[in-house]
Amino acid sequence: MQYFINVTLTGLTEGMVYAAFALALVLIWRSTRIVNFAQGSMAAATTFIALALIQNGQSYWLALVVALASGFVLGAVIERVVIRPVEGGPELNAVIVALGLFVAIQAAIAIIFGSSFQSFPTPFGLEGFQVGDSRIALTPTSLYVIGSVLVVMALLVVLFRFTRVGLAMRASAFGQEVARLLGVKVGRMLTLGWALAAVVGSLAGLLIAGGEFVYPAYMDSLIVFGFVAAILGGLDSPVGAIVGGLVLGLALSYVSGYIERGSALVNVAALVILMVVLLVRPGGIFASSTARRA
Amino acid sequence: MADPRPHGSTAVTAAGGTATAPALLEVEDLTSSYGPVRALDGVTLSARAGRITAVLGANGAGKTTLLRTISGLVRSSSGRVLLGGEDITAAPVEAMVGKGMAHVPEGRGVIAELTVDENLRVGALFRGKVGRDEFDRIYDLFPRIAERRDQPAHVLSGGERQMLVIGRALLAKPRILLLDEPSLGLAPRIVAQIFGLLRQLVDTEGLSVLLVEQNARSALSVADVGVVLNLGRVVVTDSARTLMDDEDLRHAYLGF
Amino acid sequence: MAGGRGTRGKGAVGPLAQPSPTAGSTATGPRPAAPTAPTSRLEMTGISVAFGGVTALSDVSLVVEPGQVHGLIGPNGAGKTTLFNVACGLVRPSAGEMVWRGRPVRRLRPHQLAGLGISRTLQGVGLFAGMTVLENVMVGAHRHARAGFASALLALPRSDADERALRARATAALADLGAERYAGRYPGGLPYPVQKRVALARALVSEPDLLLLDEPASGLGEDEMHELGELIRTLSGRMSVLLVEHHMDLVMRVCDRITVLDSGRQISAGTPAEVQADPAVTEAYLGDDVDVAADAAALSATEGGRHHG
Amino acid sequence: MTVSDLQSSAPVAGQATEEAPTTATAAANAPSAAAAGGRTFLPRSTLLRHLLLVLVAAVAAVVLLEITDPFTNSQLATLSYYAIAAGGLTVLTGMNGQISLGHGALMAVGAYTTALFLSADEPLPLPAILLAAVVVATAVGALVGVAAARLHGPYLAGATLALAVGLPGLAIYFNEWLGGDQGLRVRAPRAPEWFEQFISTVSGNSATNTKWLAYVGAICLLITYFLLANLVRSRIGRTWRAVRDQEVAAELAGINLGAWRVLAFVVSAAAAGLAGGVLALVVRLAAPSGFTLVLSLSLLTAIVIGGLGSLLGALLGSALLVFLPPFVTDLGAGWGLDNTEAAQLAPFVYGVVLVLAMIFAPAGFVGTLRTRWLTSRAKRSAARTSRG
Amino acid sequence: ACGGGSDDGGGGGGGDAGGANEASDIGITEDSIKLGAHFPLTGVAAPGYSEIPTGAQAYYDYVNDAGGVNGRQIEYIYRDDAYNPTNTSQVVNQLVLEDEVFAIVGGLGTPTHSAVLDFLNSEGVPDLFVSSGSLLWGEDPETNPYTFGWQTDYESEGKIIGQYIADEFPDAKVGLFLQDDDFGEDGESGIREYIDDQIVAAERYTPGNTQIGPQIAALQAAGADFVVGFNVPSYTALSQLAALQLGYDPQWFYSNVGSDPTLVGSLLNNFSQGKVTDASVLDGTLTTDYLPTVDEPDNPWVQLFQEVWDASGQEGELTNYRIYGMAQAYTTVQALQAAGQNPTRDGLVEAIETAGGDWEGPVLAPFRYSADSHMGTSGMSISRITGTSTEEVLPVQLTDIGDAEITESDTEAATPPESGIPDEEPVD
Ligand SMILES: Nc1ncnc2c1ncn2[C@@H]1O[C@H](COP(=O)(O)OP(=O)(O)OP(=O)(O)O)[C@@H](O)[C@H]1O
Ligand SMILES: Nc1ncnc2c1ncn2[C@@H]1O[C@H](COP(=O)(O)OP(=O)(O)OP(=O)(O)O)[C@@H](O)[C@H]1O
Ligand SMILES: [Mg+2]
Ligand SMILES: [Mg+2]
Repeated sequence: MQYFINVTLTGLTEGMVYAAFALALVLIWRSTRIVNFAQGSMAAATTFIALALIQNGQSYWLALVVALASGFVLGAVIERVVIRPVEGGPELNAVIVALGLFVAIQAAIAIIFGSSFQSFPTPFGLEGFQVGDSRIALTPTSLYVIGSVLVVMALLVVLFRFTRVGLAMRASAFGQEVARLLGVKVGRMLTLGWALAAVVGSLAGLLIAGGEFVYPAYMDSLIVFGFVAAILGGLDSPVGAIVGGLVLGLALSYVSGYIERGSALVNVAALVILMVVLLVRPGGIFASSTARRA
Repeated sequence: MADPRPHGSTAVTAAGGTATAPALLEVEDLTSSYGPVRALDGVTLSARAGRITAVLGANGAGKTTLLRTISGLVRSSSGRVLLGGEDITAAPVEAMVGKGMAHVPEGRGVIAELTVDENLRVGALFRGKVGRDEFDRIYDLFPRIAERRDQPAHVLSGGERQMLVIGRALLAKPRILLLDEPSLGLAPRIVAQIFGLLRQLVDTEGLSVLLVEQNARSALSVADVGVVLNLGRVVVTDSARTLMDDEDLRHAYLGF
Repeated sequence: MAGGRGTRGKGAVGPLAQPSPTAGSTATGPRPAAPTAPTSRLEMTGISVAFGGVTALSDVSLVVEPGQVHGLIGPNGAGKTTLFNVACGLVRPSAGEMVWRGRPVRRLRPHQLAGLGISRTLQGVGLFAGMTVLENVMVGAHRHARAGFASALLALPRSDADERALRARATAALADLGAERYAGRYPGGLPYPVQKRVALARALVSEPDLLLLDEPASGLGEDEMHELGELIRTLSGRMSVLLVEHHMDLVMRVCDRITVLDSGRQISAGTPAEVQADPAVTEAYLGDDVDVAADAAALSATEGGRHHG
Repeated sequence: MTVSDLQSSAPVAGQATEEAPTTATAAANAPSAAAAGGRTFLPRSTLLRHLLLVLVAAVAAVVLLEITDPFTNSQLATLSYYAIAAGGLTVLTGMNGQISLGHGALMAVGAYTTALFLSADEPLPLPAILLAAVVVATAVGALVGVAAARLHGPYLAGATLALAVGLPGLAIYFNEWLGGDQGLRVRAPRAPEWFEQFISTVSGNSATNTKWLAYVGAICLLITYFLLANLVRSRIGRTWRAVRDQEVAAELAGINLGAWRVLAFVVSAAAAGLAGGVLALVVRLAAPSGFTLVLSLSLLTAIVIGGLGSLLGALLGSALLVFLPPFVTDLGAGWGLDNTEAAQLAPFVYGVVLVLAMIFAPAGFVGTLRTRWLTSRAKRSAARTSRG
Repeated sequence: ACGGGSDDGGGGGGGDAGGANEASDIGITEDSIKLGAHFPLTGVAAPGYSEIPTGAQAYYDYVNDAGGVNGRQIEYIYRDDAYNPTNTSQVVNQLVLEDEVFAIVGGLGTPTHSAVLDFLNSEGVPDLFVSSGSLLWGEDPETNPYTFGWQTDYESEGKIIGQYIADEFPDAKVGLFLQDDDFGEDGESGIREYIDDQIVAAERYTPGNTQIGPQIAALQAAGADFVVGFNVPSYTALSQLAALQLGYDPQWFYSNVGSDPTLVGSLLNNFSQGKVTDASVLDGTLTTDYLPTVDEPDNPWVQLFQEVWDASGQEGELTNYRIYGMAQAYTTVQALQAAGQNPTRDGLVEAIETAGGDWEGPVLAPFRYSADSHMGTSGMSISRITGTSTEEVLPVQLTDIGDAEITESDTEAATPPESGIPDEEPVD
């Protein structure tokens, strides 16, 4: 029983990490219709900025704020400089630009910060809570992660559902020309979308890094699982990102914990889960209605 | 039955007043191209305040391009566009609606992924806070889309989409409305209703309309002034009445 | 419906293995044999469609007699396109039945349509942007293709011959509509009426027995519309036509019978003259006595905040 | 109908756009042979024309392989498997519009099949083994294709991405059979007698194993491109493009969307399987770490940079993948960077090149050239008519 | 025998004794020797491993400054394979065919290096001192005559650990935490030779999957109070973290690969800004050694390597990875010296087979090189981590794969030569 609880809790925490990453993808998708494969590298970049500050003796919280701010700037600059020229073009071109950024930023991090392991602190404890006479796999740090992710999700839901900016961002994403004719400052909205997504991505990067090793490629495995989580939930839905992340995190934890040599099956399991869900719902769990065809 | 014009006499009075009304929108010697294709070739025209100016011409004459160039979606290679005396040739597209110009593009520019209501709200975004009642009046005008207000716009029928974009443009409360083939795909009753509505707004509210229509007959029946484009050039500008009466001209350029 | 199966190429796999009902008669030449009088009849009875809570069609019935031009009119959102979609298998009706050539058609999938001898144009144009006009039309002739995957893979002469045949068919169809000079062009930059003609050629090249036209005249000028009318009349010598259109003069001129829908229900049916005389139609659709003034008054009540510069 | 009127009334529009739409697929949209028509200097028969091209390419390949040094030979062998897989992906993504981030996994299937067959005590002849690789990969591709046929855009991307990381995981789980993380070592068959004779008569060079593998790769490449080009230029290719451009219209023309999507997947999986087989021979190993996501993404990159939808583009894009990183590394070393710095420079430059290429040549090498050419042709013909 | 005697030392200016330097084989010129290597310099495996070649480079620079080997400067080219066998095959092709190196030295990784094993052996390129403890490199010299292992293989390591547990912790319930590949497998089979019945659980993780909570929880649930990890360093940290979460506190024993106390220890100290762990979590953990490590600043080898590293002027600290690279470079220099004044590829292999077994150097146990075996060093010591340093709990044990006995080494630890550069006799 305790084993089950621990496996579940591990899955939950890990799922929230996937969800954090998925949220950033959802945000960018909703605001620019681009799947940002560079998200991981961008987040790694800001995490390294935070790390540099922390190693210089600054507090975690200051580093967090600076990282998020630099995420905002990085996202905005990237959108303006390299994404803008391919926006509205064939969608694959944006994908390739994102891949190029992914590779280039990661290489730049290695060149600037070196490619060795470095540890990244967390402001909260790493020891599980005591329940009865044993500890469970839920730590103050995991609560911090879960809490932050839920707050971000709530903010996103509010942004898109209730605010004028959210509406303008979606309009810009779906119909640039129409939105422009209606007076929406489309360029600014796209930039804002990237900037905000980079902030969320940076937060995800920091949460993931907390208490673990960082190195230039530390986000790589998350890109895959984060993307899978976002797709599972339905790329358009912030709530879906959370649900997708949790489903994935829990499922993978059970596979890993209850199948002999299950750790080797984790990637396969992700594939199977995704395929099963998409066969039933080709637009993800929280897909909006299917489009009218003629 | 085919004449949706509500008041037979309107055109006459309007045409009579054309000369005196001030030009709200002036287009001077406008030229624009798609690659090697010159779609507009030195177009000069003006749309007067409180008038409906119909731009007519065969398919491919450059009517759509004219509207797109005016609102900045296509950049002109030469010429000027003035709105109320202000040079807006180089102004960004998104500034136009704030200057009082609403452009309803050809081909049902709904944002398919947003709901009907969100589509309308996007149209009102630039105005800041807009009361619910204004939305309700648009819905009253087009009850078909009212029934669909919380559904994504992609489920709408062709004509319903057209209603949505026209309603959305009205919500912007423009000084001048650029309409690109508003009757496309609309039932005759709705066409009549919309044209009648335009006439009403022009007459009572001083709205100005630059109307591009394929359907020259019904366009002229509601318009004050007609401008005929051919191969990207203005070939005739005259009062709608005169154009209607000039059989040679109608045969030559308007196909009826 | 038989006949096609035996003529399939040896190498045919998967998608190429669809039955081709009219094989044999048309396989040899690109042009149809001398037009024979159409004999195929479409009956739709009691069709109902609901999308979520919204009823788009309820209990609609119509019959398209062989060689007839049947008009389908009605206000926007009345369900005309939806009825087409039912006839094409794009939408499953919740009730009702469709009988084609005397046989009930159930669980129709759109791609089977061409094989059944039914063609349709889309509201708008729906051309393939990345393909030349000729290729666009050649796709329409898909069901006449004989060479299978294997001969294409190995570029066997059979495949070339097949391509030549399709090409000839497509060229002929374009020529019929006077659009052959655009054969090598891409649709994107073409004048709208030309695009519409190409779309029509694509529908006609498969030599259907029933043609469904969804607003073929929208966006056309008077001249083109007139020509379209003539064309539709000519076509009816070879096939039945079901036509959705908002241009009343066209509809009245070319249709043999007309069905009028409003809010998913059939409100009138009959000859053009009968329908035109039906007050229900006038009220719901034609709108002679629309109270425009009242509508406008409703709106102008909101005009308080208008920008005046 | 009076189209003559239309034409005369719109001479400007008449010249309108001889050019293809400048989408990323600009390169893909060369009309099929029958639809293009009118080229006199090449045989009219598709078969003869393509065979002629293959012959020319084969001669060029022999010349290239014989005048270059052994290392370039080995790079060309590498190029061949990238280009084979990219050619298949061109069919899927370029012609049929289905994005796949998982072709590396299908290559893995081919590679493992090859490795397993070669590990037999008395292995089958090489062509049979490569054929087996194709068959197995095709089967897997059909399965994936069926699952993927209903998916669109990012959902398809996500599913194939999961495939890319998931499938190689099976090799780790079934380690008894598939060698686990360490993989299966491949003992590539040695060059046969006739090959040595052939080389010594052609160029007098010695027929090393590296050279032999380069030739095997080149032969597979030529066969694949011959077959793919046949498909592309046939009704099959046209149907794929129709499905890509306008689903509903295609369906109404009698095209079963699902089946044709699966067919595209199957064809591209077959190419990926062959590519995997060649990879196994050239790399001499089939191991999960050889089939990372990076491989799948590189393939996609290659076809987009080269010019989406064009086989020539796929080849050029693959060449970029193979030749750019060592070039940059050597350049870096030339500037006095140490080996580590030079190695880190390579991915950086690669990434930057991708970004710049997409900004400045959005239609890829081939697409951009094609657009240029068509535009200038349109200009010329416009000039001619205005004179006339 | 080593360390003395010969008067034309490798360290001094070369070339006057046995005649003139000649370009005796590919990669050898009158005044240079070209060596190649492949390492993951970018990507997921780069952290740590990418430091190894910098260490080797530093040592070669040091030797070159002292005149090189027989007057030849060592030119060391290492290329990036990103730990992807496909790339390995390409870069090794480049090294062999384009750069025309004399030998490949220290290529890293089991799957990566397996991709080039056949190629190097069929081309007759000496493939020295592979940086991996797989049995592939030395077990079968007949098939792979040009390939030599270097570090202690994982199976022997497992045996030594197994016997130690059997002797010292006979009542322990042992859990294994294994990387799911040949590394974990070989280690497990070695351990099981001694304490099969004590093992209560064997949990495997797949590299790349960082979620190992379930595995650690399973070890805890199985009641293991002694956990042996055959894992890479990042998983040492992850396993410590997971155990910390669960309040799981067994006796840990990490195999050599996974225990870099400086790395892991300092990391863990940092993890939580001292909030949870003020002392190293690794305190009291057991591990094995076949090389001196940076936390032994008094060790003369470490002092030598520190000097070499400082002299090289490269960025960064001296780390255990760099010591590894330098030690490997040291053995390489020994081999080159043994190959004689005008070495050939075959001569080099022969020299290692003949003399390699006697070489002394930083490694704690002798190599097993002979005509029948190309396995690397044969033994390890066991030590306990205290703070950031280690104390030996069991002196160097020697063994071999299969059912070879474990014996205690009776030789004294070697000391570095005065010059810091070996001075081996050429083998004829
Ligand atoms: N995006 C484009 N690329 C190339 N040529 C274009 C493009 N859009 C329009 N054209 C060409 O420019 C000319 C003018 O087109 P425009 O759409 O302005 O005509 P129009 O009068 O609106 O026609 P319609 O009545 O068919 O809407 C036509 O010849 C058309 O083919
Ligand atoms: N997939 C769908 N989901 C929800 N509602 C739909 C869907 N398709 C159609 N409808 C609704 O069904 C009604 C009928 O639509 P349809 O397209 O058939 O109208 P139509 O008669 O063709 O109108 P128009 O003349 O404007 O093209 C419309 O109100 C439309 O909003
Ligand atoms: Mg137009
Ligand atoms: Mg309709």
